[in-house]
Amino acid sequence: MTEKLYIDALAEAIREEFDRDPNVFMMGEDIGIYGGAFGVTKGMYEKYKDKLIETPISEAGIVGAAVGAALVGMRPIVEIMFSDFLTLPMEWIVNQAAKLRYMTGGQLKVPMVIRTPMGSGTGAAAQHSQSFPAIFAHIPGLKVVMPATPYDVKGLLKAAVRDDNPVLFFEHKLLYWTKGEVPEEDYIVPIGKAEIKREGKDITIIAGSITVPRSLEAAEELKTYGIDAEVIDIKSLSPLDEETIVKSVIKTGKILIVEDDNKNYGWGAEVLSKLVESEAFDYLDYPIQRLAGKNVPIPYNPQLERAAVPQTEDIVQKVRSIFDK
Amino acid sequence: MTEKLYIDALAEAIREEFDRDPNVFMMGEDIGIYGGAFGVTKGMYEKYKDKLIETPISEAGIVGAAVGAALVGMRPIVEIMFSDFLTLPMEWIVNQAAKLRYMTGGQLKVPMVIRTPMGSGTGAAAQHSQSFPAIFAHIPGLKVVMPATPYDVKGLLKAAVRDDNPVLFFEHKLLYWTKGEVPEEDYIVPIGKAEIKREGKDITIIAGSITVPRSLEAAEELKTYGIDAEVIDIKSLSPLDEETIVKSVIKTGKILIVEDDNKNYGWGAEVLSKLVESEAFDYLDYPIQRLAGKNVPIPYNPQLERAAVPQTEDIVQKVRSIFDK
Amino acid sequence: MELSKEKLLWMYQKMVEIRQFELKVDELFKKNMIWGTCHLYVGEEATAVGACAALNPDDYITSTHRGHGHTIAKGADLKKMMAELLGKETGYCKGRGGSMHIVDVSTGNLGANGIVAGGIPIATGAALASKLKKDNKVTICFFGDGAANEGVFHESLNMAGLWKLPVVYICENNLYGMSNPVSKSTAVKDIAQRAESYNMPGVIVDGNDIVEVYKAVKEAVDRARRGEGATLIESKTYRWLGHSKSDPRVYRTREEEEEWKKKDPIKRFEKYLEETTDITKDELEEINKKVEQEIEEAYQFAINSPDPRVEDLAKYVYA
Amino acid sequence: MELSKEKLLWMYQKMVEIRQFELKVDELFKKNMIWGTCHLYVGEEATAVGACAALNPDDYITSTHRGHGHTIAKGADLKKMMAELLGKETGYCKGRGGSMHIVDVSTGNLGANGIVAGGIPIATGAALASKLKKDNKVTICFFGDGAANEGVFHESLNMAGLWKLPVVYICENNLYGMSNPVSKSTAVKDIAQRAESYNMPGVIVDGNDIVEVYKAVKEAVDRARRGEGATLIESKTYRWLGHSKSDPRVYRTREEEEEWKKKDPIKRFEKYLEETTDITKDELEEINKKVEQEIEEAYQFAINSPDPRVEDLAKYVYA
Ligand SMILES: Cc1ncc(C[n+]2csc(CCOP(=O)(O)OP(=O)(O)O)c2C)c(N)n1
Ligand SMILES: Cc1ncc(C[n+]2csc(CCOP(=O)(O)OP(=O)(O)O)c2C)c(N)n1
Ligand SMILES: [Mg+2]
Ligand SMILES: [Mg+2]
Repeated sequence: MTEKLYIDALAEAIREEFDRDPNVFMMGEDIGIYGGAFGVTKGMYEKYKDKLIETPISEAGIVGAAVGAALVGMRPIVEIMFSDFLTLPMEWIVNQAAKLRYMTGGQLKVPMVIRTPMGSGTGAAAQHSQSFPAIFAHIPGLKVVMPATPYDVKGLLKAAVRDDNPVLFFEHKLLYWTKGEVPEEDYIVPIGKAEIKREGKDITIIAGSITVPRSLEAAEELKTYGIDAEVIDIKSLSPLDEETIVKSVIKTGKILIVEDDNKNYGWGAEVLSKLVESEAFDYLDYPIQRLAGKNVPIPYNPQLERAAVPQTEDIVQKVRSIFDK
Repeated sequence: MTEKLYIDALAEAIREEFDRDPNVFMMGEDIGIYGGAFGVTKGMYEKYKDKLIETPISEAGIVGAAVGAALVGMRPIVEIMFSDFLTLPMEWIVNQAAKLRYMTGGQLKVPMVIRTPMGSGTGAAAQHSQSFPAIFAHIPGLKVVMPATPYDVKGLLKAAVRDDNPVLFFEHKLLYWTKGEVPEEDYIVPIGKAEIKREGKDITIIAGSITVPRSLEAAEELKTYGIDAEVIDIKSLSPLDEETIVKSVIKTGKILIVEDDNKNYGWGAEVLSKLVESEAFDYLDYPIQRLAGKNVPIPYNPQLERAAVPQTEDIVQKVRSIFDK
Repeated sequence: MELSKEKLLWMYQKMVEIRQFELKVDELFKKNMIWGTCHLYVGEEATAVGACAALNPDDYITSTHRGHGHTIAKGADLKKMMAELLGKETGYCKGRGGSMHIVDVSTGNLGANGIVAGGIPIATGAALASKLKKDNKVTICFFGDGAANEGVFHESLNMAGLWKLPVVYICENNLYGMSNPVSKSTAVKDIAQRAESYNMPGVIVDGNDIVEVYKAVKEAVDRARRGEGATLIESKTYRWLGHSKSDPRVYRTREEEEEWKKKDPIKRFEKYLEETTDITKDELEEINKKVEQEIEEAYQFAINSPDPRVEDLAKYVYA
Repeated sequence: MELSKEKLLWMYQKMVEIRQFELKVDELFKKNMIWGTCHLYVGEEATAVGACAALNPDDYITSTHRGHGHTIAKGADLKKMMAELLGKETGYCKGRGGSMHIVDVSTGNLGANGIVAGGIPIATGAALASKLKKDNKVTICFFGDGAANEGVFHESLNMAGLWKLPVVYICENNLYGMSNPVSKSTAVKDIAQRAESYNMPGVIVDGNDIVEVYKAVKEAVDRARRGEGATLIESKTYRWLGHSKSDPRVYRTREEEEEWKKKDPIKRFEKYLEETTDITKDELEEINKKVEQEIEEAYQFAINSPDPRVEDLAKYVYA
């Protein structure tokens, strides 16, 4: 294992999948010599010229073309520069990629990955800061993941490329420059599995993407208040790993769900609902809590922007309030 | 009051708003002499030629243009032929209409209505049968309604046209030919208000759109099992009327949420979560239940199609199971 | 570009298959035996068949909501098509898709599409794959005049023009998109003119003349296969029936319809065969009979097939 | 189309305002005093100013992610712009929007847009409104070469061509969309050529020649106001700086940049004024000084303005 940046682990996964399977290629804007808006493909152009299809600014056409390529045996990875722009190829994700298998009685399959940076915290304002995983998780036929660590981003990207279904792959921008251990050998992280990132006995914090490191930080701080928090990284919204979260809740009896996205009709609502409907419900000794973003577009001003989504200190405070500490 | 069809009440509302305000007009495909795919504007063309802008098949351009027209003082009503096609103008709904007010610090407003038929039950298969209200309810800046009766469709359409915000207006196809009382005089039904459509004391059924008549039917049948169900029509997902549902739940102690849409990450999850987070939680004497569509694209075959979303008998059965009857 | 007798007879048979299949479907619809809706191809047969005649069996096509014609022309099994329309487990899509979603991968048919212009980027992507894989395949993309105003038309043709993809875009201009005449939907008179915006040839053909369609498409397919890029072909034609079931056709006159029925592509091809080949009336008559029987067999197969099991509702959501 | 001295001086001043404003913003960025990102207009000033000079004050424009130039040309207050960039409550958007969302309704500016091509249908809709209201206004829609490959470009121009809307589409072709040269993004050489697909005139202008820009836009605006419909104008120009902050510009050469800097639209206009009018060097010098001071005042205003209050986070979500 070596320490690597999230962005480097991701780039490695792409290169290794390029090398492994001649049908894997990538499409996107400015992914060639420029290396992509966030630099994920930086330095790849020389070696992988043929694998990097640099496109016009035509998100619908790009994703639609990726669907077509996938139908005839390719395994495209599409980079959408900001996840906010997923509005443009929505049709080709929701009505085509997600449904072609079902509508054709299993005749077709659409193995493709749409990777895209999401989230606020960079001052990019309302049209460049959203987190849309919840929307896509609602659509049958899609898989939705949002890896939080270098290990997971590499393993999940590989799993996504090898999956025979369309996978939406959300990378929080603030994670790109975070570090973590990454093995040298080929591995995958299975789609549909959550993971206990920190064991604890007093409360289960269910987090995803950027709220994972924030929750881990919060958990450290909560120790000083005598609270031993378990932190679960949900990793995959669809399919959702109910088993892991139900087990944890049975152990701790308390839950806080922490979302980076705005609260109303967000993914936390489904996780909460699944828990209420599960056997874990009987083990709860406190009402399930959600901590999520405010129901506002992301503002530009940095103080407002910060206040729009849960920060580490908000998690600490929320958990303390549950324990009256 | 006269008995009217849902579709006629809706058409009346459109005509009356055309007459009331010179800035109100409509855009959409085949809305002229053809009268729209479902016949909502049938017979309007002669009198309202100038108000009915018949467009090319360009959903993104249409909605984007409606946003532009709204910014300079018009009040467009856009008809999107099937709500499934909302994927195409998604950008102009989610990143433009919903956010322009906020992003400009209140300088702009976007008074527009997007009306669209949703839902399964007509054999139109997966790309013409979806119900997307949950997705739009997640987006701050949008309002989302789904009237279930002739009275409500007329009153809510008027409220939507007069609202200064973008309103997504979902009409279930199977409701168009249902009947109900509609007053002669001008009235509005406020956006953001739920309504108890049937009083009861044993359980609260929270329904929306097509599941309202189905729940009412189910409630009648449940009488024969000695169960007195209260039925709430949620009407508006955003803003959500928590007060009305919380009160009802405090009274009955039991809840069943009935959605026509597929379950995972649907609107029922948010309603459930809001209830768990509310004071109603302490009054619950049974875990909250959701009855929703299966997590599948809508199939073509009629038996499969019917099985994909909750029918009246499913509601009856589910409630009976709660009471062990 | 000489057409063999065998090929000519194949073309004739496919046109007749489409015509009779569609008329049968129309009949079943009127008897309420088909669920949902359906867009029939009667009157436009020459375009689908002329175009598919220019392809190899393993070349690709993408189709539209009005897809039965393309599907039959590419070689589909009428039994499985009819079974699909009746929602049966033996249908192409196991009853899950219905008319707007028929796909037949075995004949390179990537499928109908319920979304107007839905197939345009998909075809473009299939062609991109062929270029990347160097598999020497060509894709034909069928779509309507109405579809040419969707944004992806522009985005896709730009990419195809830019990358010289092996794809032939065939715009079936049947004068209307649903109720909307082309003059009210489209700023230019000829959609083929838009080819210039994408640096590809634009060609107009008489869509009711199968030989003309075949020749133009063949040239475009050859060009694509040689690596010289995409072509936009506009095929001027007419749909005889309503847009979908229950269309009272208030947006056009009965006279206009009659005028176009006089230009029946099948009659016209019969005349062509009579005048330029030694194919006899009897041979054609025989084909008509054979097809009639085929259709009846397809219907019997479909009607006697089982429905999918409700327990299997959630099958095929994921691969 | 004679330009009065007053107008010429106004045009000069606006160009200088844009240039100096952008250079100040660049400086503040490098000092980490501006949050987020920013796309600067240096080198393209003649297009925004020449175009807006052809409009009435109550005509509309829509702008882009690279919007400061259009906004200033349409008459915005530099103080409020600078305050917005610093995220202050006194900014145009009360600090909620930042660079990509500056809107100034008081000057008919419907706003910048963070979505490439986002303004194209919006401008089209504003023009549709003008047609419906018969208010005799014209809308100018600015966008880049990259935006001309988005689907809504096609959908919008088709509607504008069809309905003869009072809108002038100005494509600022600065040779690149981010890192992508036009030759690799666009199947045709001249984007103006695409006008033919929409039955409207397509015009190419030297975007660094403000008088040429003005004349072409004026003609198009007059045409639009007469009810004769839309025009597509392609203005060939160049952005001097990186696409956004921290762009190492690996996709183009320093030589190319130097070549274009020689074509500085401001210098060129100075020469024009010198050669064809009696405006003196001193007058221009004075304008430069005045603008310098304006910029400094804008900066002082912005830096001394309060931030929005965090308690007001949820203000302005709904009207
Ligand atoms: C995106 C989208 N918009 C609208 C529709 C509804 N619709 C189905 S077919 C059709 C007309 C299509 O016209 P054209 O492309 O000319 O094909 P034709 O029916 O004439 O063969 C319309 C509007 C749709 N299915 N998809
Ligand atoms: C829909 C969308 N896709 C991609 C981007 C990212 N992006 C911002 S500006 C830009 C390049 C735009 O090029 P052009 O239209 O030529 O304008 P220029 O920057 O050259 O002025 C890109 C790709 C975006 N903001 N919106
Ligand atoms: Mg047509
Ligand atoms: Mg550019």
